[in-house]
Amino acid sequence: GQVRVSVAKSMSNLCNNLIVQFQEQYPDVKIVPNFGSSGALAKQIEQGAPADIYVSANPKWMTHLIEKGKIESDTKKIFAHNALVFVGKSSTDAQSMSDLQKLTRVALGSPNSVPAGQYAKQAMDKEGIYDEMLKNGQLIMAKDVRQALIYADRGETDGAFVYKTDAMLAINAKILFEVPLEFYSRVTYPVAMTKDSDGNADAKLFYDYIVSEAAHSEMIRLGFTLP
Amino acid sequence: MVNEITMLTLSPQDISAVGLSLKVACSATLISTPFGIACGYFLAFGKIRGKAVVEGLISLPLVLPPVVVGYLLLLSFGSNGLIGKFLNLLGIQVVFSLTGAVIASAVVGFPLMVRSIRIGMEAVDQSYISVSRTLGAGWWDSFFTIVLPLSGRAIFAGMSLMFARNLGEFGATVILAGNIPGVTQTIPLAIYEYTSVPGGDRMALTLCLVSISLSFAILLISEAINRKFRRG
Amino acid sequence: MVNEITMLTLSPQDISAVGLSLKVACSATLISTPFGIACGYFLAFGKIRGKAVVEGLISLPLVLPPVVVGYLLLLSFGSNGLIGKFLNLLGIQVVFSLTGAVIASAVVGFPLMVRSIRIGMEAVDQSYISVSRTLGAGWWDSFFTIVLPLSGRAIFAGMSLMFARNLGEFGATVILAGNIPGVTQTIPLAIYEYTSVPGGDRMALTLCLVSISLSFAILLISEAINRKFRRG
Amino acid sequence: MQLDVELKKSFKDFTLDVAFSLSSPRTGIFGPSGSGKSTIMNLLSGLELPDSGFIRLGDTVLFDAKRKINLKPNQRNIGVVFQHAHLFPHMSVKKNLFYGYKRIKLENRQIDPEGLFKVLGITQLLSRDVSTLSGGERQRIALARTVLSNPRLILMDEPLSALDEGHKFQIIPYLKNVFNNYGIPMIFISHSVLEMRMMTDEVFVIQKGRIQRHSAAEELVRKSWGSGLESYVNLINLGGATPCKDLFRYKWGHINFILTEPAEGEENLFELDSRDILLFKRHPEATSARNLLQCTVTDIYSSGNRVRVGLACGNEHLIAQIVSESVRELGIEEGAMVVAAIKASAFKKIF
Amino acid sequence: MQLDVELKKSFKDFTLDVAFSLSSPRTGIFGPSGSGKSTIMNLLSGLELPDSGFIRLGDTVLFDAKRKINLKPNQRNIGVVFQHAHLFPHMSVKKNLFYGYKRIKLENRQIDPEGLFKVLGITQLLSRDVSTLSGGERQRIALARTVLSNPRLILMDEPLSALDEGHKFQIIPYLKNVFNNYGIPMIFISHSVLEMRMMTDEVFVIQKGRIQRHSAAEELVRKSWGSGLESYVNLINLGGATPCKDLFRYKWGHINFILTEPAEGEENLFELDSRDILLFKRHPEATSARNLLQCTVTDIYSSGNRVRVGLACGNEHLIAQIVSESVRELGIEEGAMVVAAIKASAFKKIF
Ligand SMILES: Nc1ncnc2c1ncn2[C@@H]1O[C@H](COP(=O)(O)OP(=O)(O)OP(=O)(O)O)[C@@H](O)[C@H]1O
Ligand SMILES: Nc1ncnc2c1ncn2[C@@H]1O[C@H](COP(=O)(O)OP(=O)(O)OP(=O)(O)O)[C@@H](O)[C@H]1O
Ligand code: MOO
Ligand SMILES: [Mg+2]
Ligand SMILES: [Mg+2]
Repeated sequence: GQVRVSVAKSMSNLCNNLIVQFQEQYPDVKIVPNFGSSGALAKQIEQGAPADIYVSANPKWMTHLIEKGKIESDTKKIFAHNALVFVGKSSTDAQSMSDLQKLTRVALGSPNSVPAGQYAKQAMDKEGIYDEMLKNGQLIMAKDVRQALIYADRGETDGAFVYKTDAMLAINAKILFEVPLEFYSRVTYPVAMTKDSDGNADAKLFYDYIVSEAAHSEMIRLGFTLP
Repeated sequence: MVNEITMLTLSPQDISAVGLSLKVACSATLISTPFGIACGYFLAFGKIRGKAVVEGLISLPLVLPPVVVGYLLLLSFGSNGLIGKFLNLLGIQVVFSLTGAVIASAVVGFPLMVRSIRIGMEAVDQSYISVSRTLGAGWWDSFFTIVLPLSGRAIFAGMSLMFARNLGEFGATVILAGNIPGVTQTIPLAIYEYTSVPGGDRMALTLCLVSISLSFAILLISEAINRKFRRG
Repeated sequence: MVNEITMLTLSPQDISAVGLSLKVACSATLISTPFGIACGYFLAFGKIRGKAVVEGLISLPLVLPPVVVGYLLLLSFGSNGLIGKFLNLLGIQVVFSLTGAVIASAVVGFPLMVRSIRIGMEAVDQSYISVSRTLGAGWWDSFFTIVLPLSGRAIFAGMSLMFARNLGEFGATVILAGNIPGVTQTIPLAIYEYTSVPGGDRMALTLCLVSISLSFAILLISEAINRKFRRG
Repeated sequence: MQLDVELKKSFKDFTLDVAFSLSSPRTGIFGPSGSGKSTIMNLLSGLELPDSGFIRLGDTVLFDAKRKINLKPNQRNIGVVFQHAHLFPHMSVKKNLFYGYKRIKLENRQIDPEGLFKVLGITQLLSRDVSTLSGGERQRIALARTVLSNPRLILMDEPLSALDEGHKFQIIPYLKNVFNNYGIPMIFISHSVLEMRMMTDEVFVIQKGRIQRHSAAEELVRKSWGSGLESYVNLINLGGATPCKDLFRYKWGHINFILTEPAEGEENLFELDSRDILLFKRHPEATSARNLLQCTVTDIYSSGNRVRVGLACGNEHLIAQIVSESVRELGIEEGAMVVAAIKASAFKKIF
Repeated sequence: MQLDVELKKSFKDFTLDVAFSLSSPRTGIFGPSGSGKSTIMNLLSGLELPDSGFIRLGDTVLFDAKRKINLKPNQRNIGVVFQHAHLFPHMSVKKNLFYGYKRIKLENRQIDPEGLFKVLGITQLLSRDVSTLSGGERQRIALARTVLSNPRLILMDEPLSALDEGHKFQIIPYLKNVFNNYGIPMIFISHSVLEMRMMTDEVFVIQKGRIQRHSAAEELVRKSWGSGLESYVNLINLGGATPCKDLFRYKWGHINFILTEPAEGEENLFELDSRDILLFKRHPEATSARNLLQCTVTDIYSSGNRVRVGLACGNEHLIAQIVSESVRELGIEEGAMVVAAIKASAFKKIF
């Protein structure tokens, strides 16, 4: 049979690898992934686009779909966790949150639309620097994490808040520090089966596989933390 | 990025993306052409008031961000949408299918095609149409034997413009058709996916170069056709 | 979405986005126009070989996904880029500034403008230029008094096409200029933010309607100018 | 053919309001620029919609505002030849020619294309590119294209006025041949008196959208006299040429003319300016004029200082134009006998 | 004005290779279509670049391939009037007229626009829209536009050939007036013999890109005879008209002509077809011909069955064309006396 998986783009790498692993065990099951931003995927599902499993990078969109009755709510699980880090050139002098205000520019995902940006805002608020930095024009909003990373990587900004998994894509930029866990609520990637998947045994099979320990080694390799 | 151009190889998934892109751009262009010709004709020759409104509507996909266009298309063609419900009855699935990618591309490229065709049709001398009518040609006959050939250059220009635009279409496609490797993942979507893979930039660049070559090829072909039209 | 149209209000941030969009679209269009005219002239009258290559290069931003265009612009205009380094010396900051948004819009809309102008210039009878030269007009004089006025309609059409495209430009702008409310957040970027939040659709729709009204206004203005040109 | 027409059509600052019936197969519509000639043609052919009225061709109603009948141009079976040939630029000469022909039913294809091409002298043009044709050639192709579409009536809207004199007279015999050979009635629109005389038998004169009068084509010229500068031109149909020493003899009724110009065929039209006829009271002796005709003065009409003298020579008629002084000197009056001297070179061949 | 030219220019299948010097202020370039006339004009005016050679106007070098001198069209001070008027469609008539004028230095503005407009009869057109002008009006505006740009030399590339006969002869006197009044030298390009005779004094005949010969304009016609159909046209300059009963008397050297046509002014050009001159051995008695001239035959040349007889009447010359038979009958030979009879109406006014 066929399993349609809507995967948040920040998980595409992980998901692709998991699909390969899975199909070694179940060569008859065809997994059809669809990559996009969490919001776009949610809207597609809301409008009845075919999807059996939704892997989101943003818990809000999962909640939204549950409210709209598109999700088998009892299948909602935390799939993986991620950590927020601050990346930048090695020359950038920033070892902790308290150093940020000295920097000229810091990139982050737009807190309105990008979860990673929300976490970053939380962290900066906690440090009490967000509003001032925003007012001073020190904050550069990106449309997604990847864009924030590009800015830091190319030195357009002194640094950027990104997920640990994204930081591994950087060519020039290094992780300058990990944001302490107490500064932001935990980064979670929820996964759930949709109401549309009703009775698709293969979908259940894949769902069970990715939330099982079989997926753990790959997650760790790519920098995720386990649920 | 620049120092990594050395090795340009395409993965099987890339090749399928190139194939899909070609398929989508070609189908979207070919399917839109009759409608583009009809709209161009109407805007050039139509005598009804409110042409500006029609023109405005046709230009909408140009004005709105492609993502919004994609979302509006999703609303219409989704299984809850008006058109979507109807098409579902016929067993046609638009969302997450190549059909969807074609529709998204067609809608986004349409205003460009229509503008080009309109300009060409405005240059067709009405007298030729009159002559053909008095020679016994009905409206359609005259349209096909006089209007179309005489605006052929403009039509081909419009088609090549639309084709080029389609090669780069991302926003509307990703919403309506999804980004499904091997099914709806065209070149721009594949490029998008590469940006979340370590070292994906080089592969993205390779795909860009493929896009550019394709568009150059189309440009040269359309120039050649133009030259033929100018001569004949 | 449809049943939510009832209340259309704009937040202060939205209003600033509309203002920025207008600023960016107008500046990009006006700044590009001289270059568009120059390229259109070259493509229409130039006698050098390899025009197809130039045309291909100009069309690039049309063929590539806007996000890629934005990335390439970032490479050039960023602080490590060739042009960026130079501009930095002059104290000009392109990245994360309105200037960047204007450049991104200008680059993306440019191919559309040039195509339109080129078609118009190709229709200018060379003889008028010859006559003006023999009447004592130098090249520039002749260009300004003959070529420009005679291709005025096409130039305005190209400008309005570019303006419309700019209103919808998202991909390149967001990369080069960032999405900074009040500084570089134009309508499409604001719409993007709204659509990325559950329940933001109504606000997004309101902004879409603003965009549409703006483009209709431009369309009507350009029609009026056209009519004047046809008469005069 | 019987054509009955009653039409009204208003433009912003022009109103056409005409009613006429015609049965002559060679009818002219004559009038100054802007008088509404082309408008009539557009209405007849269905290219424009009248405000009211009707058009009946034979027993087919082509248009009737009251009965809401309005045949499309392609259903009217009316051919049109425009001032400019409007050859389709994207087709070969051959494709142009057969455009209408291919669109008629097999059983209606009564005209033999080969024959027509020969009549029009365009056989050698078939393989040419449209853009390489001269003005006269283009008009002949346009005419052939229209004739091949087998129309019941051909409208010609100043088909000659875009041509220079040379081409114009080159094409007229072709036109006449076609209409004679194929018996297609036609309406000829022009503002040239000479063209009217050559192409039509009766003429409607139109001015400011209204028909002013309806007369024989010849009348047009005689009556139009008084405008001043033009002189009357005798159009003389002569038979075949017989060489006669180094000149040529032609039959004109019972009389022979000696001309310098040779001609092929049995029917030839020559132009003889009324001012080229010299009148003598008595037979002059040695003169370089080759033709001396004994004539009777039939009528005399004058305008300003010029007088036109109608002459009867056998059964044929001529008009000479002289100055009023000569009338007195020569004692010209109705019934008087005079000798008309015409140089062999005074005859100009039209075709 | 002295113009020295040596030019080569090759196109794909055409090569122009000419060298000439000219000093006459009214020079013609005459040749069939495709012979390279317009190419010469384009090279002279700087619109096209010669492959090699030089152009010297007076003591200014406009172009010299060896010395790498190539003045731009706007630096050459050469005006051009094209076959089609090419009035700028986006400007008013007035703007068109002053386009060149505004671009010359104040101290060089030697021509009074008002006067020129009067000479060309375009004063009342100034406020008109360009698109409403007739062909003749358009050409006059184009001419005025060029003259106002104060050129040292005007090139006219078939300025009349797009006009019909009526407009053509309407504009020629204007042209002549302008060149007489303002003393601007000009080169007139045409393939019409008549235009050449009227507009120029000497003519270069060009064929296939090479100059064939250089001769006086009148020579052109006499020598070109033999092609057949055309008859020689005498161009006769007459003085002012004196009314004489209801006709008009004009002075022609010591002789008087009686014409039907009136004319204003002291200089009038009439056309007299050589075939309109009837020759008699003895003075005919009563005749409708108003002009009887005692002439001496000066020369005789013949082609086919036609003979042209040169006649001397006082100090003036005429050419009559008759048939060879008449030559025998009338005993015409060099030195013989004949009587030439010309009808008062045979003269056609050109201007
Ligand atoms: N479509 C139209 N709209 C407005 N006015 C028109 C239209 N067609 C013709 N006219 C006007 O009608 C009048 C008659 O035009 P028409 O073309 O019939 O004249 P015509 O006799 O054919 O003149 P010509 O000899 O110059 O061809 C003109 O004054 C013209 O301006
Ligand atoms: N730009 C060009 N490229 C190629 N061939 C050309 C070009 N310009 C002129 N020719 C050729 O040069 C020849 C002479 O052309 P030109 O226009 O000088 O003739 P012309 O004497 O002015 O003829 P006409 O009386 O028809 O105006 C023609 O055979 C033409 O095809
Ligand atoms: O995958 Mo996202 O919605 O761009 O964080
Ligand atoms: Mg007309
Ligand atoms: Mg020429």
